Amino acid sequence: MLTETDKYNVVQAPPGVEGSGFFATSLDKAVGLARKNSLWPLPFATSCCGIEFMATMASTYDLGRFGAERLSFSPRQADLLMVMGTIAKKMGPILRQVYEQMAEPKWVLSMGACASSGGIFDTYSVLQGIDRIIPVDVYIPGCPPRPEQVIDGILRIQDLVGKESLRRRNTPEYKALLAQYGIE
Amino acid sequence: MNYFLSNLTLLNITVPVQWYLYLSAALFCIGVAGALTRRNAIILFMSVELMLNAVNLLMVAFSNHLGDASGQVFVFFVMVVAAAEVAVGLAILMMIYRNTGSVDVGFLKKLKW
Amino acid sequence: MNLTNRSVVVVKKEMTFLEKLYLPAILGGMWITIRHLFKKKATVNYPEEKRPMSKTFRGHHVLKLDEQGRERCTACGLCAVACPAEAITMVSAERKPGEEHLYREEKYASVYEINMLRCIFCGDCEEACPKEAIFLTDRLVDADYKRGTFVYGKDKLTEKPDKPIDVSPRQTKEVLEFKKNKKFAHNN
Amino acid sequence: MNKEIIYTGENKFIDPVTGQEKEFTTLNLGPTHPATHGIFQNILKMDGEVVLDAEPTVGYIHRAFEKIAERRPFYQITVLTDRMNYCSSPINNMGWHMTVEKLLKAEIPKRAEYLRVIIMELSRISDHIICNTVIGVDTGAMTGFLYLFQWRELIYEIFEEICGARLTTNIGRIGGMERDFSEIAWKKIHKFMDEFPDKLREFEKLVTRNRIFMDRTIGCGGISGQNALAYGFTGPNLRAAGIDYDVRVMNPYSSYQDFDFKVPVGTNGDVYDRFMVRGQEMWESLSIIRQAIDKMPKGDFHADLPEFYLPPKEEVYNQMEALIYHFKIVMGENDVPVGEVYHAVEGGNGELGFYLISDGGRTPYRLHFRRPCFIYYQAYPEIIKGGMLSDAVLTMSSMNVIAGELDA
Amino acid sequence: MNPITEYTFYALSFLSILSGLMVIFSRNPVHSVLYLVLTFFTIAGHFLLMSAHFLAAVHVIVYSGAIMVLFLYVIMMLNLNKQPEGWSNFLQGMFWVFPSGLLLITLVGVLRAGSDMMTGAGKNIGTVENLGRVLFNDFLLPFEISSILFLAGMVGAVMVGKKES
Amino acid sequence: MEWILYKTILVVCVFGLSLFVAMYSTYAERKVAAFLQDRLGPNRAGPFGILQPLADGVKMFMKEEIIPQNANRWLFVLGPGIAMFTACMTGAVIPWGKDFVNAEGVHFPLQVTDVNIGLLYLFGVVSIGVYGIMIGGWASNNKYSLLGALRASSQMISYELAMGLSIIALVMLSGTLSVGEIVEQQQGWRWNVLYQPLGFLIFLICAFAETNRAPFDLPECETELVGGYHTEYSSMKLGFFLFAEYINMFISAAVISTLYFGGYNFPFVYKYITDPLWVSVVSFVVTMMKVSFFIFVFMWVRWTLPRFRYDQLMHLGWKVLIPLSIINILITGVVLLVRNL
Amino acid sequence: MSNELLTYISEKLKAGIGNGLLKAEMAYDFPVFEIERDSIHLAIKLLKEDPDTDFHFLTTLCGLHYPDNKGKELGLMYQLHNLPKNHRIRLKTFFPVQDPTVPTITDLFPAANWMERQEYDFYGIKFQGHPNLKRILNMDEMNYFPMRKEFPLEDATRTDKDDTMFGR
Repeated sequence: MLTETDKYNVVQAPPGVEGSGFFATSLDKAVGLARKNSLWPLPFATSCCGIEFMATMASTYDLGRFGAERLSFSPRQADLLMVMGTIAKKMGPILRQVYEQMAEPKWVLSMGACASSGGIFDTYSVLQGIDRIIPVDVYIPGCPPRPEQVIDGILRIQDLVGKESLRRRNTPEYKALLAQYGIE
Repeated sequence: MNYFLSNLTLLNITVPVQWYLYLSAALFCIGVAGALTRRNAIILFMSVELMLNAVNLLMVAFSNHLGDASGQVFVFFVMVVAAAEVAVGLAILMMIYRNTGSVDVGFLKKLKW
Repeated sequence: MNLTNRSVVVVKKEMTFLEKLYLPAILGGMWITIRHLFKKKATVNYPEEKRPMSKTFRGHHVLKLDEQGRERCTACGLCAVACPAEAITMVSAERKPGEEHLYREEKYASVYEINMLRCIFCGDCEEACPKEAIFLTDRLVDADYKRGTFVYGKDKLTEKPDKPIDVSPRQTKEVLEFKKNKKFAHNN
Repeated sequence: MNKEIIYTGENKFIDPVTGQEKEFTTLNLGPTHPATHGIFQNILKMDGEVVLDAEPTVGYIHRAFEKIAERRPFYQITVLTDRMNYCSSPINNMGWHMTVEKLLKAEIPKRAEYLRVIIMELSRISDHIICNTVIGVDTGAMTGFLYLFQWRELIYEIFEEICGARLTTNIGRIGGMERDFSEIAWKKIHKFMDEFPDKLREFEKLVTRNRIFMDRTIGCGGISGQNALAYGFTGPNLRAAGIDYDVRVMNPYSSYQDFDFKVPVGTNGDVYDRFMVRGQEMWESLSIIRQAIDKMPKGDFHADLPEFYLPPKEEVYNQMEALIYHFKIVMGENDVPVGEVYHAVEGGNGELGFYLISDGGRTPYRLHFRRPCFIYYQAYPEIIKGGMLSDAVLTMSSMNVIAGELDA
Repeated sequence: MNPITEYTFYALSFLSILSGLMVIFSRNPVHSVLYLVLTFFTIAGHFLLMSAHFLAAVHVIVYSGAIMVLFLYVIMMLNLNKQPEGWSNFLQGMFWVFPSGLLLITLVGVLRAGSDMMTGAGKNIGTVENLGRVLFNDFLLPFEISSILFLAGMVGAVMVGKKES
Repeated sequence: MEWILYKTILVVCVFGLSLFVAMYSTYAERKVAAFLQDRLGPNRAGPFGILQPLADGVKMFMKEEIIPQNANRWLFVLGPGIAMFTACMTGAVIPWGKDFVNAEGVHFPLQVTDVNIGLLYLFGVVSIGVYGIMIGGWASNNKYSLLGALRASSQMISYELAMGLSIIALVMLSGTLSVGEIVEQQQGWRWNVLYQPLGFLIFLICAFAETNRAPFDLPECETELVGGYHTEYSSMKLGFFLFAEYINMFISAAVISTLYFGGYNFPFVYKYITDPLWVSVVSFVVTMMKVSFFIFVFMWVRWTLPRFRYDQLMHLGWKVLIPLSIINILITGVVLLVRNL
Repeated sequence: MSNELLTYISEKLKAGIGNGLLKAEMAYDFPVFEIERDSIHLAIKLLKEDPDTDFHFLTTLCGLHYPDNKGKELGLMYQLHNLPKNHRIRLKTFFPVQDPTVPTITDLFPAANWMERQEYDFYGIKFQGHPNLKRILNMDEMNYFPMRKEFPLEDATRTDKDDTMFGR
């Protein structure tokens, strides 16, 4: 694994201001606001949903309005892993590796039936939902979802991002969540 | 920073040329040592560049000392020669690498392969 | 190799002198793009304004009630069979006396669940339904945070008696015509 | 550099030009590389920027279509075919329907066939839009992609109006269409026919005669006609190599013989040829649609196939007989002729064949898809050998390899 | 003598010697190149100190901007950092440090002998005009010859680097 | 002492200006791209998405720093630093406006320093800039990055030559290496672009190449090299690289407008304005307008043209631009000679 | 026309491989020939290289599995196409599941390479002489051949399905 996981560049709360002290929350808010308006997605597009994602990026829907038009294909630079399309069992380890290579804080959006649950492909070769290997923050149903739904999903993610405390990524709960997936 | 550099002109006071003698001697010797010790042809090359630069430094120092621009003009020529040398040298090096897969000068003693 | 007499070569690979100069094509391209700078934008500001969607769009399912607010579904199971994703689960139950105002037929689905994450919105269930009970609508299924929330039960699927969902655009003219005809028991 | 490259060690090879031993580097192109729009992996052996060899790995979205098809009744296979070449799923749908109709020896009314032609040609346009604009994106010109995509969006709207979905359409039924085109759909089709040509012309002006683009694409990733045939190329990629094989002309289906259209061909099968052939095919498709609209016959939009085509809903609601048929069709209990049949349609990428063996059961006994992508993608290493990395990327996008079709 | 100049001189000299040493002691050729670039920068600094502005700029452009980039390019392209020399070789090579050290001592000794050369006049000889005048009057022939040499070098480089086909 | 204070303030101002313009160039880039593509572009962060660059900045600042394990730590950090540093240094010799002359007749130049070898200084700094990319790409220990670094360096070297040669013609014309003087010579309509159209074109193309902008964005070209030299970078180190690119673009635009488009000169304007303060302000505004226009040209071209291939890029540089610029020098020389006879 | 083609090609084949031709019939649209495994390569070579037949295009190739046909459980279908004349034929060959080996035709059609790998992947048919016979779509670690009829389709780990009522 390439990530140095012991080094999180997350601002620590000042001493004495534990919990939801005023300073912490307003900083949280500002940073959350910034983060949510600058979600750079990593499109992990494998199949049909990828085409619909193109439609979302295109002029008619324009994901760029949310500050998310800069696709970063390098996992290091991405904030949002958008898994779109069938993830076969052969692909699973790669998806997981991409997730592990992403820099914290990172979010995962599972778009479409195949990625979220396997959809109609209840077969020996298809992973029945990517949440078996990586934690997912938002699911979008549909096969493929309409761009409207994708934008809805992004808005949900934005909500999540905006509300997230800066310290969440250091909390034991978060570490437990990752440990559940066997990701250190 | 820029201000500082530009205003050095205004000070217009130079250092004794002797110091430059020592400095360039030291640099030259470092170059010699590098050329003698390292077997990587590229490092060797760079040591030669270092030696040339030591000489450059000295020439500028003397030119400044004597108030004669010829020294600086010579530095100019040295640069030209160095650039030409590097271009040809690196091309040769590339060929050597292409043919032998190594830039170790020890490898070249055969002169024919 | 010419297999048909219809073939026509469409490629011209030689460049004229002007084309070799790069500039005319580049300037032409830039002229095209700059004109778009002043055009009306194609973007729909989605959450605020919505793009008109076809009435026949296949989105969120609805379990229709009949005119008297009774569930139409009789738990025949055709939709579940027709579902390529096997997303529909139902448990049938006998209607008890006194429940006639709730269920139309003697049998009904006590549990009717669609796993929206499995569902591919192909519309086969709608087509398979012989009782006008399940329809897809042009509403969209919301994104959500937890996987478990996507199993939609009857609470989310059944239409509210006070807020009927109009599905008539999805039905053929003949069906609508037929529904006007009061003499068929099915239609009351 | 067509000479065979001899590898002499872990990462050494003999340069065919100089005959010296050299070191090569391996570059892992994919599976999540932006150029591999779908998902496949190429391990490139590179000498600087020059590609010596490539080893493609596929199967990253293998979904076992052929296995699923053995477990699903005939009508449910339509949704599977949707997800094969998802850029032009209606063609797949109709190919499958025509295969079953061939098995059933069903006669389809002309109107249904014409409606199918319109839909198929629309989806061919949408397929070629994706491919051609993505070539643009891979050469770095993003803008053309966004211009044409607006009109692809309009095609989506037409499909949505006709069948209720944008991309994975599940359009049509065995025996015809599930419903006739609505007024709005016709209006949108006319709008598309009126407005799209201008936009297509604009896109072509943006790139086709631009020297940067021409330099990038001409002579890059070329393949000769003979080689292309040997590698099983079909469709635009074969036509770009100069062989005018088009299933629509050679084995007309769905009344394609009624229409007059040209088969555009290229010369040596390089990226520019593919680009131009696809571009011209869009124009031909437009002309076919126009002819179909003009000649649209009156009549029924589906065949009389009581064993397979669902009876009208109003009859299901009140006639016992219709209800029984309805049940039988949905449960898949109807008798199907025993036999085997192969039917091919001209998909977005070439001959899309369905080889169906029926043993009379409710599901196919065996259903094999001839997926054009799968077959011609194996020539990819051969094609890119000796080119540069950028050529490899462009070649990949110009071949229009759709991962869903490739991996089945 | 201005103390600022003096301190600058000391600092630059220290840096140049240090980085010069690092050039030959670095195990990784890329590091060597970068240290050499640093050395060149310090030398350019010295040039500035001696009011040879033009020369300093040209020095940076030619050496740091072109020659060293070429070196770096070649090293990166050939991926030479993977070929460390063995330590035994290195130690063997270190044997040569003594002679060069001796050379240094000798040089310093010789130079100390005539230790009277104090600073001269800081005339403004480093300007572009002045240099150009000298270059194109007194040194016109050498200039032309060197340009021919340069051309020959370029042609040679192209010829040597070309793949035989 | 006041002199030093003034210069310090000026340096800080130029630095801040570079940063600010670069920041808003990212926003402008997204907006321009969007408008050229019939889209709206970012409009959620603040009114019209004005706060978008801030959001990006804060986000990047708060992101986890990843240094790949087998990367060279030192150089990995050094790379973006050099890129940023050199990008910021170039602004020093550009005159941002006419000198402000106060009542006592003391000149307050709007140029950090007018060294007599200003052009050479520019060149020197620009030629060092490539080290940032090379070091960063090499230290990442990633093949894509390495390829990007290699492409960057060869591209830089090749196009610097043509750029230098095109400038030489300009220097022959103006007879000085000082940027300030070159601007002063172009009063009114006497812009150099009118005397040096070919040189300007060559310079413009080379400026595109030197700033790694499309159609010459091979070092980072997304569809081939993922992210090129910055593939492995995250957080603010990536930000530095991106920022450096935009600062370079800003400076290039400034250099183009100073050298070829008369810098702060604009016909007829200074006839009517006499108040020294206003002269300075207007001249600054004029400069910035020209700079903005060229920044827009940079973006416009990027979102229109396809990109070159590596060998075609080299071909263009060595076989087209360099001969052209030599011809340009010849023509200039002949014309000057004839005129002086 | 198809019937003429059928007789014409059967004669050609009979002349070439003799008893190797087991059956020749029309199936719906194409002539279908069943050929002994040992002569399949020869038959295809013949059909390809004979200038009269000139079947130079391999349309597709797929595996078949009939578990009930003892001794002939596994099969292969080849579909050949002569483009200028627009003739299409189908060849079949069957062999026991215990010995699933067939000669490869990659030497005749490069296109057969991946098709054969796919059928190896699906059915475990071993193509003798294939340059690179390994799994193509599935993972290399897979230890069975999923398209054979006895193996289940479903992923055993699916949890969100309750098929007590309508399960298949």
